[in-house]
Amino acid sequence: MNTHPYKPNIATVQDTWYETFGDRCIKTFKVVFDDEEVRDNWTHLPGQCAMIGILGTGESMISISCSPTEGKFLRFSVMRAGKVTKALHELEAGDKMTVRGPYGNTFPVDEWKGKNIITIGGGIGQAPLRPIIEYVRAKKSEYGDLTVVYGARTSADLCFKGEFSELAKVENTSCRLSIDAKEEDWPHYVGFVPALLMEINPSPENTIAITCGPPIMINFVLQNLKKLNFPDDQIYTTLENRMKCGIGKCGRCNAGNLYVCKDGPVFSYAMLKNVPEAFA
Amino acid sequence: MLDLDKLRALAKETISRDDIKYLIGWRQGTYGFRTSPHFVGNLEDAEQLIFSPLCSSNLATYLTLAEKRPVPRGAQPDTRRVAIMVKGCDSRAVVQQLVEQGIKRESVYVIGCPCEGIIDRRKLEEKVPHTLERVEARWENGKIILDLPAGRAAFPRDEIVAGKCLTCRYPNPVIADVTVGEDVEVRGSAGFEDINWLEVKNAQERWAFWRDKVNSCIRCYSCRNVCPMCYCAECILDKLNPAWIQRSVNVSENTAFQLARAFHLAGRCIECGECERVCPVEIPLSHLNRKLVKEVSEQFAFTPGIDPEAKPLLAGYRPNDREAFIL
Amino acid sequence: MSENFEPNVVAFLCNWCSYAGADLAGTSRIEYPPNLNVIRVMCSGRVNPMFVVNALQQGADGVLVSGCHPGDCHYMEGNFLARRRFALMRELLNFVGVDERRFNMSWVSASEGAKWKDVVTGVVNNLQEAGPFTEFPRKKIDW
Amino acid sequence: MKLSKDKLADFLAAIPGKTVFGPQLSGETLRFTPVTRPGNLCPTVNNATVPPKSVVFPQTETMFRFEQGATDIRTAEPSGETVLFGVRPCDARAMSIVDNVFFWDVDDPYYLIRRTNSALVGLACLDPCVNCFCTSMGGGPASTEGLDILLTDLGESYLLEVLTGKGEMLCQSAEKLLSQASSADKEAAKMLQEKAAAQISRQIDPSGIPARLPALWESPIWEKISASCLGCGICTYLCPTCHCFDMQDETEGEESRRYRTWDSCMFSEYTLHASGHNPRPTRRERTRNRINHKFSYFVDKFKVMACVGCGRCINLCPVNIDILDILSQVGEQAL
Repeated sequence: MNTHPYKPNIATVQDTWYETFGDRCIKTFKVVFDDEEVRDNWTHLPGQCAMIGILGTGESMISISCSPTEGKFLRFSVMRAGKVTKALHELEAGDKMTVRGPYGNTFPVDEWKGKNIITIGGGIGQAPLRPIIEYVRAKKSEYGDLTVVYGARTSADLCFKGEFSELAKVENTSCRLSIDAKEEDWPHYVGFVPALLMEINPSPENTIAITCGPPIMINFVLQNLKKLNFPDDQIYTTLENRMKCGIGKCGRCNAGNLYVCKDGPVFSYAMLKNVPEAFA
Repeated sequence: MLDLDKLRALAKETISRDDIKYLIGWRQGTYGFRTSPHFVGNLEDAEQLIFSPLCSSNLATYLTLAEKRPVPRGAQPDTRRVAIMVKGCDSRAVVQQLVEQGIKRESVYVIGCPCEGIIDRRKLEEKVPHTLERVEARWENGKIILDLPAGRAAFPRDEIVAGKCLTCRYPNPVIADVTVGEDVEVRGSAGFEDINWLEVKNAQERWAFWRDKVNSCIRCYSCRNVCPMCYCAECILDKLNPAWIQRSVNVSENTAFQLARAFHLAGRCIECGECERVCPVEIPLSHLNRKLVKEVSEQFAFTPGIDPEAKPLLAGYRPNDREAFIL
Repeated sequence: MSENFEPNVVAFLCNWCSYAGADLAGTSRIEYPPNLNVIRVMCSGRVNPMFVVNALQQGADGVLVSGCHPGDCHYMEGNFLARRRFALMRELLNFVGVDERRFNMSWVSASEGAKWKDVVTGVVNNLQEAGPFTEFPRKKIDW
Repeated sequence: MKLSKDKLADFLAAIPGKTVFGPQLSGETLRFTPVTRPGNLCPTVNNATVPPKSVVFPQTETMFRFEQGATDIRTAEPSGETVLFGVRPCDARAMSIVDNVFFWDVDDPYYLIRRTNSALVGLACLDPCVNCFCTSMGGGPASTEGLDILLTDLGESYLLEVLTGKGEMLCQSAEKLLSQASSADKEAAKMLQEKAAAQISRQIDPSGIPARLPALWESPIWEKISASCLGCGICTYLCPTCHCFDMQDETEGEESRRYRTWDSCMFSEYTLHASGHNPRPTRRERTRNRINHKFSYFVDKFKVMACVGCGRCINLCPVNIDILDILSQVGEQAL
């Protein structure tokens, strides 16, 4: 068993597919650890991240976009942006990548039992939200209503497109999708996510709101959640920053006195509102 | 001798103008022989302005270093000029930036300061160690006068000025909208005595010399950052893909780094010597630049940073350029 | 250096002249030393001086940059620009103590198969004398 | 105990199986490098330009090796024991401060091995530099924190104070070279140490700084302080308490490695996201982060300030950005 904090585990890509296309396309990887012992001992919860990479190229911190309830594999949805993610996008089924982790804290899923959950995502920001959606869905009886609000610039930019119609069929679950500008044959909302949130007008009563997306969207969603009278400790978000070590040593991921890799990535707004660099 | 009151009056007049954003000059540092770049935004700031043999920084760096924050929607960009105090060598940096269109002539207001030589802090601290009290200095009759805590002391200029000043051919600013003080005599030698001794050694000896120096480089990049001519938006040293130079610190990468840095200044280096002054591990970086200055001058009869109308050396050619080295 | 030292030479050849010249040498069955690793570039003006430094770092014992004769550049002035650049780079390398035999530049046209042979033979012979490049290759760094 | 200076070489030679690092000229400046000839040691002049952190936390350190295309990862555990000779008390204290980072939550395996396998022989600082302010930061020219042995230069000999078990082990192997120190020797050393402490003229009371910094987050002082900053890495690379690093992969032929190398929060790439977004876009944010990290965040996390007052950043900053000046501005600013 590998206990070395910097030594990655080798994993094999089982399946890949594109979520979106274009210059900054998003590709999803389904991976399985090569070492059976690692596979069996791996435990993660929604919200956590892992350092994934390619030997000889480097590593990137990517949120795990599947729930442990889905099976003994991991899923990562990666946007093609920098050196490592560009190299990752070259990988196909059967190729090797490295994974170490899981890193960071988790959504407090036990605390939330019995509560309604509303997730508000934008663009690639849906990736860290997907595991909590799947987790709640798998344990539906333990949680209240689940509302998924998700938007992107165009319908082509939506991730996990195929999953929402199935999801909407689950009892006490609703899915609201949005795109920024009108498109033909688009049956859902047209406009920005914060506005859609106001239209849905969720009650803060016994409800947890989780948001993730581009900084500008997060800012407006937070403002709107405050308008909807959500208390600070019922609002959650996940942060991201550049990371290298993942274990609170290399120093770069701090927002104020918090290390995003150790103290985060999941934070309640109650915790973040006094952290100066949180939304920088 | 420079009249500080006149300088400060000029500064006040300058920053009061509507077309000036701020003025970059020097002020006394926090201790000893230090001075610091000084950004004069109001009349009060102008009172701290100085110009003395201790004003080592080449302020032209700040013309390209200032980050451009996004202009808020609806707001007009601030197109006012930046006023900048320049010594002879610094003025050449301004000219070279103009040549390369790194800055526009209408965006700077140049205050020329003829200079008789800048103190090399390391040389002075060897003679006068442990000086905490702030010291003022001035040029007087070919000497440099220092008001030391122990009393006034006069040093022969050539003993304590930086190496670059001993070979300086342009002590008077080559570009200026206004000049402070009188023009001074050119005293620097036109030769390359500072590097000739190294050139005459054989290749093994030269490498032994450089290996030792380059080995101690800690890659803090202060030589690059302080250089008024290093203003690329993205430097090849920072590029990771492709990684021209690995981030690992060893003789191989350090040598590649120093060769890249020096070569990127070929035909551009204006010999302000800032790279060498700031190097925390005292690598004689000027030697590399001076070697290229020498070659540029001998092979192409070119001196950068003199003529704002000139063309960048390596962006042009003459059909009859020397090519004896080509097989 | 020993007689049998076979230097590793990285050659940047311009597509229009020198590469064709080397090709002609080959098709004309002119024999020349096989020590070259040829990298075809569109123009000698495309060769960044950092290519030379990088080649030395990565294990080359010498570098050859070859382009069209002055005036014959496919892009009018690429080789003129390269000439200035490498005139300086050569001096800089030499100044830090890299043997001047390690950096070579030549003009070889598409019809000069024989000249190509002479250039390569000269470069390789010189490098055999100079020996392996030991100053700053990455290989020497103890990881 | 006492060690005669002419027996120093024998003392160092008597340390069995350990590599001795000491301040020696490397190029033009002092840094801690393996001592091959004790005559090359320069322990009495100013402090080394590069702090001894470079021995336990090398600027470039291989983490593991692998072959291109293979999946076999061979970690590169550091081996061998070291003795750091001539460490200044400020730098020794800095190491115990950095320990906090590398040993919180998960131990950093590389640092752990190097740190456990090294003994620190300190040398009291009898002629402090102009910019030393160790006494303000909780240390002093003869502070023993983090040291295993403290030497005090008595002219012809060193007074040797053994501070830890590790220090005792070192002395055992050289027992014959040591003599008993008289009470006069101890008295003399104490006098010299006190004189040195009194010689430190730069002072500040930093106790209020951590509480003031959050309130000054949006203060215009950061704009002013950072205006002249060049964004180079001198202040952080040469700081004995700065510990940030970058991890990169490198390939030479078939062989590859992942290594770590010092990084600096003053570089713009440090926080640059792959998307192009930078949470600290200008030198203002980066300077503010550096000061906040040392005097606020670090205190929040580890209850100690990440500054020992060695004065290197003041001495070597190209544009005279003076950390004491910043702290006094922070202290004086109206909240």
